[in-house]
Amino acid sequence: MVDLRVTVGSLTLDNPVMPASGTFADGLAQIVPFDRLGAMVTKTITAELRGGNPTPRVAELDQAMLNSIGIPSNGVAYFVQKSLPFYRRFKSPLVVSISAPSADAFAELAARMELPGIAAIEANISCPNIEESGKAFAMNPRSTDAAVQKIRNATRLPLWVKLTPNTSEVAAVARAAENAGADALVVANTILAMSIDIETFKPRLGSIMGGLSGPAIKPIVVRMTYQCAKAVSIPVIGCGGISTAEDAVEYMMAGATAVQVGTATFLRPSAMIDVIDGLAAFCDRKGIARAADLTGLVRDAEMAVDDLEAVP
Amino acid sequence: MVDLRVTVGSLTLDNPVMPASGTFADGLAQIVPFDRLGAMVTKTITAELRGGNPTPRVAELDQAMLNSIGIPSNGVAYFVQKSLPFYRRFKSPLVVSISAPSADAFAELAARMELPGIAAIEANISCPNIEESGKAFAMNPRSTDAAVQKIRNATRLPLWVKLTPNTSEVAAVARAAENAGADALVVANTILAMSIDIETFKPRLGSIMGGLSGPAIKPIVVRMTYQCAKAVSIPVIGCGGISTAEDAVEYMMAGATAVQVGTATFLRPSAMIDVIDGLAAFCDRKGIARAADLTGLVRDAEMAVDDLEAVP
Amino acid sequence: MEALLDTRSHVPSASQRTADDVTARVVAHQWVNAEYKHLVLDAPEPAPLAQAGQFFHLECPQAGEDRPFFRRPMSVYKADPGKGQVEFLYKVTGAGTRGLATLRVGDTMRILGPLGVGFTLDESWKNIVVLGRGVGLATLAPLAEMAAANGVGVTAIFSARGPEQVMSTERFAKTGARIEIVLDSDGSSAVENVERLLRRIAREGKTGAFFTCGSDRLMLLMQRLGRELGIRGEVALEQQMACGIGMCFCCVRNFRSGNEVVSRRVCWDGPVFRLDEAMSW
Amino acid sequence: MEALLDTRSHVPSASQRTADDVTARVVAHQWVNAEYKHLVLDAPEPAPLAQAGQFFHLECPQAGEDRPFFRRPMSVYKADPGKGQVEFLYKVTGAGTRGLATLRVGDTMRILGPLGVGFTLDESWKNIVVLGRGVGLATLAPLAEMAAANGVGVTAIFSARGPEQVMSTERFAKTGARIEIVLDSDGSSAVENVERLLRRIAREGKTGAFFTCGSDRLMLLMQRLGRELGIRGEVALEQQMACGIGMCFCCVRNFRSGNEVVSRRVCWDGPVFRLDEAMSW
Ligand SMILES: Cc1cc2nc3c(=O)[nH]c(=O)nc-3n(C[C@H](O)[C@H](O)[C@H](O)COP(=O)(O)OP(=O)(O)OC[C@H]3O[C@@H](n4cnc5c(N)ncnc54)[C@H](O)[C@@H]3O)c2cc1C
Ligand SMILES: Cc1cc2nc3c(=O)[nH]c(=O)nc-3n(C[C@H](O)[C@H](O)[C@H](O)COP(=O)(O)OP(=O)(O)OC[C@H]3O[C@@H](n4cnc5c(N)ncnc54)[C@H](O)[C@@H]3O)c2cc1C
Ligand SMILES: Cc1cc2nc3c(=O)[nH]c(=O)nc-3n(C[C@H](O)[C@H](O)[C@H](O)COP(=O)(O)O)c2cc1C
Ligand SMILES: Cc1cc2nc3c(=O)[nH]c(=O)nc-3n(C[C@H](O)[C@H](O)[C@H](O)COP(=O)(O)O)c2cc1C
Ligand code: FES
Ligand code: FES
Repeated sequence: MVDLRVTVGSLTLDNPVMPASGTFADGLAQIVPFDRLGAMVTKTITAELRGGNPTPRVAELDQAMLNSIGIPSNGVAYFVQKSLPFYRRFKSPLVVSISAPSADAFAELAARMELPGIAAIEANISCPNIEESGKAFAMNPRSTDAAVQKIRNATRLPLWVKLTPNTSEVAAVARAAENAGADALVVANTILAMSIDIETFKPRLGSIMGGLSGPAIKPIVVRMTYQCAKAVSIPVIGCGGISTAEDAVEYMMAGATAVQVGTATFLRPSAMIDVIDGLAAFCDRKGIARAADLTGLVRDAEMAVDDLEAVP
Repeated sequence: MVDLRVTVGSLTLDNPVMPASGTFADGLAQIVPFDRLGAMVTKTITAELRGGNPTPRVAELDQAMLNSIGIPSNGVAYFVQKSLPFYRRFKSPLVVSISAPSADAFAELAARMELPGIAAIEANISCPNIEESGKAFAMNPRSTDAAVQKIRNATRLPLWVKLTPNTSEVAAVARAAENAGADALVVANTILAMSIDIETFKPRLGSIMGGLSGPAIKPIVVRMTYQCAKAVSIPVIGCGGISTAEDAVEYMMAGATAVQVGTATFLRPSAMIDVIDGLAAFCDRKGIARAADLTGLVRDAEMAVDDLEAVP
Repeated sequence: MEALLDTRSHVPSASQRTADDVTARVVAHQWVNAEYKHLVLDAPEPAPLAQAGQFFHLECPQAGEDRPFFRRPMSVYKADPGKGQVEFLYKVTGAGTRGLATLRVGDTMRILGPLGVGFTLDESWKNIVVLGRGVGLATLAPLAEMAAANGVGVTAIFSARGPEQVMSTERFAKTGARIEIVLDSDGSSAVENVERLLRRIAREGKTGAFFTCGSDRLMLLMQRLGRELGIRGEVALEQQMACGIGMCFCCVRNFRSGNEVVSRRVCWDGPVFRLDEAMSW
Repeated sequence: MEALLDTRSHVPSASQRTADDVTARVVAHQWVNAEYKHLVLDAPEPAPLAQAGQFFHLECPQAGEDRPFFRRPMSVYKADPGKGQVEFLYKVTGAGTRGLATLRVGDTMRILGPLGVGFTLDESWKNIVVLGRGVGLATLAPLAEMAAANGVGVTAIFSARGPEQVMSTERFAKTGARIEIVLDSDGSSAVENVERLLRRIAREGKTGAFFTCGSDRLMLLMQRLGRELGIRGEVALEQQMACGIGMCFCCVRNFRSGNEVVSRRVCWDGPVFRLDEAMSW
């Protein structure tokens, strides 16, 4: 019997598989037994009420999804009254994803999360920072540091920080988050992209650009997971294009302690369960006793990453 | 009859289609009539002799190619003696891609290119800058400015500057290149990525990380092309995952004046010719008289890019 | 920005719903006319328990160049718990439905459902009017049967391009429904004509409620007449879907709710909505 | 970093080559044993003009989960300009060859070739030895026929796991070649045994030149013996390929050239190389 447990900071998860924020909600409980998940992660919530983006909000591309949902939100009060009680029924730890337009607002919202049934906070700092003309906090180490420090000081809950792939210095951002007190990193959010319908000449999304997710982005985010895991000593949670156990194994070998499944759940609602079962089967076949042993297993010892050649 | 000509700075091309650097060489002349190409672009050359990266140098992923070829090069002297005479036979303008480890070295190499048969220089500033601990010049506006200014001062040849997609500020980099004197931008090089063979636990590339190309990256690079074309007034040449005329049309609608075809030529050597023919057919069907009219045709007028929402 | 989410919506909660993702087997799959195919599946529960107006999210096979990524939402055209079957009537449009069209008898596919909130029938109504265009009829057919089973009379108005596009008349006829056909080809489908027809039916006292699907124009007509004549109604809406179960918020549409405009998810709060609250799309 | 590129290589220039990407039609496609398939194609020129040791870059169909992205290199197993045909013998290994294996008679596919530099035969040689393992025989078969056609005698040594893996013996036999079979199953394929065999053939004066393909171990053996006995030779090498026509530089291998180690492209400078310059892989 493979031991699937993994440890993310002070939390021990029954297995390394959980949903990605924004791709999970109560409706899935009809199909997936939430008690089998390593954790539950909510759609990002904001303090205030917010509408979302204009439709069309999604487009399907080849092996990828493009979305500009935005963060439509009923606000934190609604979440606490209506959604939280629902998730409290399940034994898997609940991670609440939060977002705010400034470091202070992030801290305020985080402070409101120390509630029964909330196991950890995932700070979605891939969202725009109004103090940096809308650039995501996670685009550079400085604004990452500012936001994470303030959130860290506002809560005793385990703090996961979700990075953006839309940066040229993901490892430096990862270190900044670690130094500012993050307990774990989630790598990463969607990649900014665009698609045009050449018959109608119209962008496929109502807001022109949006975030790319799904299998197509996996090699890029596996790379970032590898870079971040090398750069920090806190756990990294891999997220991007994971739809099978093999994908999860690849992320873990690259250095991830746990993984999040996003878009795949839209295509196959039971994707997370299949990943959990497949992970156990893989470890079994390979004679790996504990899923945790997969983390960082990539055989790169005799290979020097030749930075000067990495980009052709 | 559709007029396929496009103008890139002082050069008029018979059509907007040309190869991407590193995916084109004399061997293709057996299959593709080079005289039909809008331009010819060489593999990046360096001043000095250079080996390449360890094998395996490529991996095939789903709808994508991962490579860490590096820039094996016989040096500029060999290029001038052996390769240049070959390309002189063809009437399509020859664009020589160059790379160097510092801004000064870039300028020196550029200065040696004012030779009969060379129509333009493509400065591959996506390559590592030893003065910035190996970060690519094109990762930030400052080092882009430094390199492009020096190259600009060293040559009277039309200067195309090839950007990297591995940056969070591609539009700012584009503006820096324009201000420093670039005549056109090529958007973009490959995206840094990684893949692990989970059976052997080994990275699929000898140098662990490499550049992702092919259809999977198209939505990301279309977005960058759009952002760059909005940011500058010099022509943008789109490059990333183009394998059909439809892809080329999408790039042009997003703002590209011309396009480069890379990986697709490996899969279908005649890809560029098919794109040229398909472009004419598309324009014909849509009643568009000149291919140049496709540039920037995307219907985004009533849509405000909501920066604050672009990344979910 | 779209409108704020509707916080007062009273749809069933997650715990009150019973969708599942099951493997179904094709038992029949035929062209109905040049554009529409009729698909009959053997499917385990809860699939055959689907109610009129609910839908399924279908995994569509890849076929040649067509590689549909998302699933495709389709209204249940018929559900038979006795036989353990569900049926769909769909128009072959793009990559997904072209892929769907390649399924052969004996093939299996994943279907997620039943999803969403279907039609509500007030048994106090003696008669209802259903007005559908195109594939809207597929959505309304089970409603007509449910009405008949509950002793509610049905007048069904079919709008179509031409006679070849009129489908399902036999199914409606079997329920005892009165059928009116209006066509583009002879001009009878013009809004003014349909309005005259509806007013006539109203005068006959046969408009206990209005139901519509498949046309913005006709929805607006029924809404206007409903408001004028005090007739309640429902409309089944469409919107692009990724998840189908309320997670992604891509399928929102705006609705008039009191003095506000609110945003609701078609997959979760609908696809059937109050006619008076719907907005033109 | 790998070695520097070989700047002194004397292979034909681009203008001296005549490959094309043509559409070929499957005329036969059969399993030879449990692992290998034999593919016969009708193909327009220049395909059927391929020389022994040259190869083609084959577009492999997608099949189910298998979506090969690159083409796959395959040695020409036979080329017949008279019939306008080319043949391949290949082992079903991964995504590409599994896709290839689904081709049916009548199907068409794109094949790029003939590519690379094939074997050279010095007509002054009276006898040559070809030593192949596995699919290496496929590469060497046309060489044996070319030798026979030029009045050069051939001794062919086949190394294989067991008798079931031995292929193409009839084709070699038809050329009049003498055939020796060494097997893992009875231990006769051990390097020492093959060495004894080669030395015996040398003593018989039948080793005008050595040719090998398909095994690193056997290549090293021939190289060592060749050096000791002063016998020239050639080896056909494999390496992963993206473009197949010298553009991408992914298919490099290192070679000993004088006192240097240089890097050459298998697709352009080879796949056939001087035996004495090859390095273990
Ligand atoms: C609740 C609901 C019930 C439906 N019931 C039926 C039915 O019974 N019969 C039928 O023929 N059609 C029905 N539709 C419409 C059907 O979903 C679309 O025709 C189908 O998704 C088109 O997919 P495609 O790949 O063929 O077209 P494409 O245009 O290639 O699809 C591209 C994308 O747009 C989406 N899309 C395109 N048209 C529609 C549409 N009208 N509604 C929602 N998404 C769309 C697709 O799902 C896909 O994500 C229903 C839609 C909804 C929302
Ligand atoms: C010049 C040349 C001639 C060849 N001739 C033959 C032949 O006649 N018959 C035959 O059975 N095989 C031959 N091979 C090997 C054949 O190309 C591989 O077996 C085939 O590419 C495997 O593809 P796959 O998708 O089945 O395997 P996978 O392992 O899924 O392939 C993954 C990737 O690795 C590459 N690859 C895997 N094995 C090899 C290999 N041995 N050589 C080169 N690339 C490889 C593939 O091309 C692909 O890019 C030849 C190789 C070369 C270079
Ligand atoms: C429809 C949709 C909505 C999303 N919403 C959020 C969100 O609210 N907060 C967040 O941090 N990430 C959000 N994401 C990003 C995902 O959590 C995840 O990082 C990304 O999709 C990559 O993973 P995937 O390829 O497995 O989908 C969203 C993604 C999608 C597709
Ligand atoms: C094998 C290979 C080698 C490349 N070599 C170079 C190079 O030498 N210089 C350069 O600027 N770009 C190089 N590139 C990047 C391409 O020019 C192009 O920017 C990238 O591949 C994206 O386009 P594509 O998706 O059409 O391939 C190389 C790409 C590949 C796949
Ligand atoms: S389709 Fe995902 S919320 Fe409706
Ligand atoms: S395969 Fe591209 S150079 Fe050999």
